[in-house]
Amino acid sequence: MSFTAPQVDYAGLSPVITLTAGICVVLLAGLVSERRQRLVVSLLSLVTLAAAAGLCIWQWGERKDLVAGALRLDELGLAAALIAILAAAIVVPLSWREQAAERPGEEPRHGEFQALLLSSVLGMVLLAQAQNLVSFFVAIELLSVPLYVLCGSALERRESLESGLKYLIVGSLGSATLLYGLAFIYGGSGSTDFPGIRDGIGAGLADDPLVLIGIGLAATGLAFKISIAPFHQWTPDVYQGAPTPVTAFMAVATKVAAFCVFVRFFEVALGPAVDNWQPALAVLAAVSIAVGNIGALGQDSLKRLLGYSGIAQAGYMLVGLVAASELGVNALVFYLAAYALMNLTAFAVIVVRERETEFGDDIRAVQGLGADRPELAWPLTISMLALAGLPATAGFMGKLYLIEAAVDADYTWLAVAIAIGTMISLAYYLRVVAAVWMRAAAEPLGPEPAAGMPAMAGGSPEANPPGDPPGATLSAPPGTRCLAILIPAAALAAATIFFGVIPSPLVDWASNAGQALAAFIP
Amino acid sequence: MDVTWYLVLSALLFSIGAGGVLIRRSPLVILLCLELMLNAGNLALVAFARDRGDQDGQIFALIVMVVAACEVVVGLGLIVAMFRRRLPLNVDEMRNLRG
Amino acid sequence: MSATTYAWLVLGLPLAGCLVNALGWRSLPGRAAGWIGTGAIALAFLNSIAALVALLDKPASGRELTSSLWTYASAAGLDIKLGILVDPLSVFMILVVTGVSMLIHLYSISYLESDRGYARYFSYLNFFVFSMLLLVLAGNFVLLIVGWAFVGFASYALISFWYRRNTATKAGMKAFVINVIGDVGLVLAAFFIFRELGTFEYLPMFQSAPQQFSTNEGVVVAICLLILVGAFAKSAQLPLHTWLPDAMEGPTPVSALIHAATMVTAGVYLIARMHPLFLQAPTAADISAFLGLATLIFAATVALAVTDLKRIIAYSTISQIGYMVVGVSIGAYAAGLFHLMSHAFFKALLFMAAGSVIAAMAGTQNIDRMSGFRRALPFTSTLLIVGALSLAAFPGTAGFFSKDEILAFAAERGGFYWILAIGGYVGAFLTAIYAFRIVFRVVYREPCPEARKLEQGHLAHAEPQNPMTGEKEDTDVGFPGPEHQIAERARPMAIAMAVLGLGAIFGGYLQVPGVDHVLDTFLAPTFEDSPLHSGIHVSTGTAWAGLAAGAALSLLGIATSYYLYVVAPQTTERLRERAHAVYAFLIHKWYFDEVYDTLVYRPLIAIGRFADAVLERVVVQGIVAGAVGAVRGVGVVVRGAQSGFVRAYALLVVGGFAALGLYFLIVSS
Amino acid sequence: MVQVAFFAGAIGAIAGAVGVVALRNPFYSVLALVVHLVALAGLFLLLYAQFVAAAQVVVYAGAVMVLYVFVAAYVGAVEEPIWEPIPGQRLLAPLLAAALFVELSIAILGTGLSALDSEGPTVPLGFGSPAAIGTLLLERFLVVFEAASMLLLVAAVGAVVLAGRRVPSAGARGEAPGQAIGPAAPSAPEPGGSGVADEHAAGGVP
Amino acid sequence: MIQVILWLPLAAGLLCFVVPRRAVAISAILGSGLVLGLAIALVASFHTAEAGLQHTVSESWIPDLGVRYQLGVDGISLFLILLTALLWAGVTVFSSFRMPDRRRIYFFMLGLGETATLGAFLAQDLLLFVLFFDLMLMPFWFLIGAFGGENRIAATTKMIVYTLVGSLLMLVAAIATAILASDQVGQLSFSIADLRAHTLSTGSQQWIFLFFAAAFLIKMPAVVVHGWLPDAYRAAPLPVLALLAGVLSKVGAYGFLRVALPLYPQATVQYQELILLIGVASILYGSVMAFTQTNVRLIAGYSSIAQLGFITIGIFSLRPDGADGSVLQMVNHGLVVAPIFLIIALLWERSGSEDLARLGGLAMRAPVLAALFLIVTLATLAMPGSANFIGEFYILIGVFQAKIVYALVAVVGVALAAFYAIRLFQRTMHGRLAENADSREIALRDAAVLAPLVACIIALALYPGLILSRGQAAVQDKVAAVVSNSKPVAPNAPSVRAESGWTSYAPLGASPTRGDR
Repeated sequence: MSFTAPQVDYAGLSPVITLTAGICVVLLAGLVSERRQRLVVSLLSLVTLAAAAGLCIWQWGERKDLVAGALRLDELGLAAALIAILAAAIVVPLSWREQAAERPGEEPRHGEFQALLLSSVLGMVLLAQAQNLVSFFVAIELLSVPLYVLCGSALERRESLESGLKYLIVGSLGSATLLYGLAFIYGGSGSTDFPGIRDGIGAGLADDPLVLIGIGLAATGLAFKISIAPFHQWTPDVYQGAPTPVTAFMAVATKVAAFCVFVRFFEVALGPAVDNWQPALAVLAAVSIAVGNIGALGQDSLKRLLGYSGIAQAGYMLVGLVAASELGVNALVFYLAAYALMNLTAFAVIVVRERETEFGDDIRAVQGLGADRPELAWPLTISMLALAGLPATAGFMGKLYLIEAAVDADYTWLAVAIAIGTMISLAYYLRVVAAVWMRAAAEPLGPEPAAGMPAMAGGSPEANPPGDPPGATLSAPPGTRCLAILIPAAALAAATIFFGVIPSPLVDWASNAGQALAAFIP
Repeated sequence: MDVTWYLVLSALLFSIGAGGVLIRRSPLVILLCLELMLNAGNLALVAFARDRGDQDGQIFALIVMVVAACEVVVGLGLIVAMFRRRLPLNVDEMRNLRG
Repeated sequence: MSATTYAWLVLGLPLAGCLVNALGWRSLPGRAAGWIGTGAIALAFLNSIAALVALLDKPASGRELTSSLWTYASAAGLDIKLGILVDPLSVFMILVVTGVSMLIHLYSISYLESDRGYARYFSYLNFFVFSMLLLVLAGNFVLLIVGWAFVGFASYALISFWYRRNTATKAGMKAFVINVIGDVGLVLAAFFIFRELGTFEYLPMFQSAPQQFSTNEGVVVAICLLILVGAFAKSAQLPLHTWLPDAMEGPTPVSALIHAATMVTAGVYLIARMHPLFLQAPTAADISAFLGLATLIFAATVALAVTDLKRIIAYSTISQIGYMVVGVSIGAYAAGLFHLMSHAFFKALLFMAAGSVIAAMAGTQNIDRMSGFRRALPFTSTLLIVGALSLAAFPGTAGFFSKDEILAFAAERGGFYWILAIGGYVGAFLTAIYAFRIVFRVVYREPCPEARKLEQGHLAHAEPQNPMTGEKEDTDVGFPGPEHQIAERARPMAIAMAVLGLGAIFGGYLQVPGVDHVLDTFLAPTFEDSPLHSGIHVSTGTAWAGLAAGAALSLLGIATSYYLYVVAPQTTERLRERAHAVYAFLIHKWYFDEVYDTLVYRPLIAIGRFADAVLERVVVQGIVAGAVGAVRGVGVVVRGAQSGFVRAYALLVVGGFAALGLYFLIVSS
Repeated sequence: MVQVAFFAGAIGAIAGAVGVVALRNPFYSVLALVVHLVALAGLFLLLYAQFVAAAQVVVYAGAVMVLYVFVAAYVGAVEEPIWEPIPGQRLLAPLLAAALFVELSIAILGTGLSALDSEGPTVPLGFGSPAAIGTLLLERFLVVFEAASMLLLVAAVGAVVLAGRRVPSAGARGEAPGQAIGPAAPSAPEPGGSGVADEHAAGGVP
Repeated sequence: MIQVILWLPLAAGLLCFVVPRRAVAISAILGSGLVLGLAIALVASFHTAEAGLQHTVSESWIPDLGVRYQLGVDGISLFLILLTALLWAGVTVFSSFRMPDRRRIYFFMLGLGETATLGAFLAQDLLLFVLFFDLMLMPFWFLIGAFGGENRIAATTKMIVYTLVGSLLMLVAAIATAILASDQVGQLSFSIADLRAHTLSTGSQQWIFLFFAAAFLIKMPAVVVHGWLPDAYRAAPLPVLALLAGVLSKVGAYGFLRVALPLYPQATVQYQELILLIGVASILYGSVMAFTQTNVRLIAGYSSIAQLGFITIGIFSLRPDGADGSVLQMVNHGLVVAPIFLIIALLWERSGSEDLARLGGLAMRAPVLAALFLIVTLATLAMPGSANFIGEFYILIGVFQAKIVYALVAVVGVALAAFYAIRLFQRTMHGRLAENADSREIALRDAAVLAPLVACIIALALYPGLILSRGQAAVQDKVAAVVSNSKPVAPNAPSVRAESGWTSYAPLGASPTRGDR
């Protein structure tokens, strides 16, 4: 059997290669360097991410198949990759004093932590570009497996382990379902390549039960990844339990990559069956909007609140997919970018407050922030208002875009659902803003934290040797040490406003992504 | 044997696996049930590959094995970590996060 | 200068006085505010005379002049100008208004001397005169409504002038609200007029009315009835009269000016002004006339029973306006206006005299407590008697001629209008009785302690108190003034009363049947389009017959009164006991207030409470609560499902897929 | 012959699967899974997937299952309680599993793909052989192959992160108090041990 | 120029973060004062006779979505802009004497609110309008929530959620309008002028109109959907409330004129009676509630409901006179209701209460305050002679000629207004001095805010034609859009007219029999 080496386009693959190399280097650096590990490793990670991002931008505008059609290089994938890289880059500083990375009594694990983070990014980049069922599946696993680990990596906290295991179990269930669906689609269409599947289904199989059940299974698996109701239930629990930087990353990047492949898979490969899956997804979107928004009401844990909010936001974004039009894809990509900006900002603030107060991610942690820490209060406010979709923020523009796509696709009722969902969502987003600006700072819990209180209140292990009461570090001077978080948070918030007022650059960017699929979408 | 037989068998295995996930409480056994589901997928893939005379499905199945192994490793790692923390190895008792 | 220029000046001077007093309230010394106010009105009066002279210079056919300052509002087909109409009717009215007002201002200079709200008082009073003049001079319906509302407001402001008195503020509110009801009537009338005639200007309106409307057409009757709502509200005619007796809470000169002499006669003016419309709607005119008749008898009966001096006069006013309404409604325009004038004289006089008496009583208004001021207040007593004589239509007084002219016209018109004449005479009889009830109670009999003291030169003094409730006044703000002024001691009061007394006696000679008809002639250009005015002439014989009957009834009434209150004062007691029901009926003013309270006020409040308790809480907030509850309910389900059991989550995933798969299977078939 | 082999394999697979789900002791469940996997490998052979079958036996039943056995032995055989805390789960779970099976079967049986009702096309020699698979992996599925290797690396790192413990080198924080008192033998955790000590518990990589 | 007017307040608000603490108020006052000056200049340079837009700005903004940055002024928005600038300047000055704790953010939010409100009045692109309409809520939510009274957070959240119910539906409706219109034109555009050229089919107009109507009615608020009002009014700081009632409520009514009438003419005609019914219900309900309340804020609040009911029915008389009156009345109501709330603030400072039962007698040593209050009260109850009267007069005459029944019922509201307004004045200023109350004359600085407002009321009373004459061309244009569009396009237009016949009289001269006489 003769072996012919496949044509490898190294330029097109360069982001992937960079990330892979970066992972190895970071891992090694983590092993080698002991002192100043945090600095070295973070620097390497950031360089890797920056290089990958730069290469993505360099490749912007290219549209071609890579390595025998396993991957597709186009703006949609690159856009998702860029967002994922951005999220990772923000999360790196967020993780600096995370217990998952710095365990008391042990050597720091920044190397492993960030290597896992980077491998998840690698998975996302691959996923966003995947154009083959096999690469699709392996990429989604490459994305998920590091996240399972990261979620459970704060071993001291029972919640972290719980969230890791829950994520693993439900996630594997989702993977298995997805796999089974992919198998059926492969069986039905006889191909593993997306264009091949498109041709196979296009040849009169759009109504075949085998293919359709496959679609249903695949949709279930993907919906699980982007936390669409009723496959959403892991989301709040895992978001709350996981270390906050991981949550931030998971909330943003996973969704981006999964949505990207969702779009590519459903609109390219399953395009011919659009009339069949469209209504089902529309209903899922509506259910998600309702469940997410209603579930978020009255949540005291900010991470949990954002988890539910993420479910609702996923519902909104699914509308862009349901529209099954270029406009819809544009809207979706735009919203993904906006969503990344808004959520990362919020999580950055939560991380800072987690370190500063003993309330963890409870809403009390941000009470009175407006008076005490305006530099934190403003980003959080902007992000909440943007998530709520108030005008002059990127969130509003995103919703506008989505509603336009929905109406254009004759899914006006879905547009109304978005509107109603937004209304409900105001109640909890504004509750956070109200806590920030309109309430006085919460009273500290007292010198001894209540028994059973998760030990996540303290600062870094250096400042907080075991045995000291956690309260001792509460008064650690805020500011300088959080600068690495504050500056990105401020920048993200500014971007949120900027793209709310002058959305055109982002709109153009998103519409490039939409045009990449133009050939496949009506 | 018709390929359909294999497929129905795979569906049955898949359902058994899914049912196992739903009723078993030991995380270890749940992982086993997930293996069952993945293997059911593998059977379907290989059967379809046979049906199509196309080896992509077999490649897919191989990759799935890798994936399954990875999930198992991570899952077992979590189980060990929980065991060390003396957390009960019963998913029903992991209920700190809810609401 | 033309008549219109004078008219503008007539309008402008009181306004200027009002503004000067309002803005300079802090810096005006002593009585300056009073003199400024009075001076402004005096100048206005002079200008009115000048306007009269200027108008008389013109030929009879050219005595309707219009003038406008600027376009008030003009858009979308409506064109409302700030314009006035100067014609004999309006000139007559401005003469009466400015003349009487001038005297009452003069009276007030002294009467309110010690009041802390002195400048405010004159500011209000000038504003009232301005409003009243605006009302009568207005050249279109909208401006009329503006003037109409302004006088209503001025009336409100002056009734609740002593705003520390709860009774006063309540009375003010009542007056205001009823007046606004009247305004609403006029506004609606204006809408109909605009829709039918396309204009608000008087002259085009009156010219096109006969062409546009057929007699008794529904629309025109509706217009006239709506106008009557306005007129009756302002003129305190049945059934909108209840505010006037309460309005006596205001200072006495205010009662004299607004609630006797001028404002309340605005309704009469309005009916006269709108006569071209009423001519097209005889039904409405008849309704008006009979309501007037009902009012005049009703009010006269109540005046027999009430004991508050000012309220007796107030009911008398209601009753007398009834005569005027009857007059202008049946076509006796000149007669009605004639009575308006003479009534202004004698009623203002009566109030002034009453004010003097009340001052002597240190604020007490109950006539049961007064007696024998004959010697203590000789001047006041004399003029009180003069006023009462004129009110009772004693032969030769102004009231004698003017009242009988109306009744004679009614008799002449014949048909069922005879009823009006007979009713009017019955009323005249009652009028004579209650008029002299005042006289005999206040002037004759043994002097009361206050009178006796006064004879010795000591003016009674008491802490100011609310005459209605007996509540002590909040003297912190000083009003009503702690010192009292009586005509005997205050020259301005005396002069004003004297002039009015002359008018009350001799005013009647303007118009004596068979002798002269000055008013008739003067007003003719305004009313010449009315067939009633030109068609019905009361013959001198009929007129004198009527006068004779009136004189007889008047004398009989005075005699009866003399018997009841002087000869056998205990008769009234006995009557009161024997006919208790009748007495109660009268003393409760025929239960009008109670009926309104039950029929209008309480239901409204109840509706409000109901709205607050049921609609607001249940429906409006219910919508909110319902939505929130629904969301919460779903929230309970959603969060309940989030049980923390990972297997339950898996179950939902599988279940979700099962549902999805079912859908896809269904689609596939 | 083929039928017999199929049914034998199928029965083995089903029995293994049922065993996994039904056996109360996790250790037995693991063994049942091994049976299942071997049976499946047989079925793969019937489907001309030699390499896959081999991998199944060697990698899966061999390596992965050993891991399972180790862990099962490590954590001990804890029997699950019978009491079902989630209302409805006991009823719904089998019901939904059955529904799943029915739906999938309908899809499989109802499909319009006529090829499924045959044994499949005649395949060329070498179909599913290591050579063929290897060629494919390095040609069409090169990226997948590389990604899978990354995945394995990640899993290894993850396992270390979760289950491993690295002692800091001397000087860094060597004298951290928790480390010294941590129990050395985690395989026999003392019941009721304090949580604080537990956090620093040492243990080897399974 | 309108660009500057629009963005200056926001810039001044941002400046508040930069300048030293002491200069915060000054910068805010300067900003709002400048805007006021520019607004006056805008009025001065307005060409009265033109129906179209003036001072237009049209820039590409989000071309992919068909959204343009289009601004313009016409006779309808002209005086609303002036009103906004005036009230904002007044409130800024008024607030600067009562400096709140966090002044920077307070004045920033005020500035943001002004920009948003002006934006809503200036926007000529449907989406831009919606954007500003929604944006307006944010600063007010904030101002109430951060600076308000008891129970403020719940109240303000209720307000914003409730109001956004309508606004978001409106967003959907606006987008639907553009998308459906683009099916006809082939090009997506949100420009109101473009959309007007291609009206939608009757069916789509109906639901879109209802969505818009919901937004506008909630914003005003009209009865049944005013549930947010009592709580929000109770909790809001009074200067903010002055703006809320004075300006924000007008945006709803303005929206009807700007958007609903021109874009959805057939639906407007179809739902005319429905909206009239709501308007009349608002009038009656608002009035009745106003005279049963004892909280002075709520009296003013419910009276606003009633007044906005008048404005609504004026617009939906679908006649130029009624709509003209509404435009005038919008300004009038803003001018009177804002001083009322400022006066309530003064009353509160004097007596520490906002309950009628615990107020009274405050006129004693405060004649100037009493006089100002009296003038405002009289204007509120639309005393003939005030501009409010002319406004109501026009409104009612319009309704009267369109649907007489509604006018007759609405007139009841006029009488009720007299009752509650006078009651408010009397119970606070007259009567015995309440316990703990301190009758104090108005301070010069407060007078400096109130007196100009009252002067505006008086000036308008003398010459309401100022507004009427400038508004009428634009209003005529909007109403004509309904009248001309509703007839030929709507297949069922004749039947609509026939159905409504029982309430409407034929206009003068329409019936041939009249000429015969």
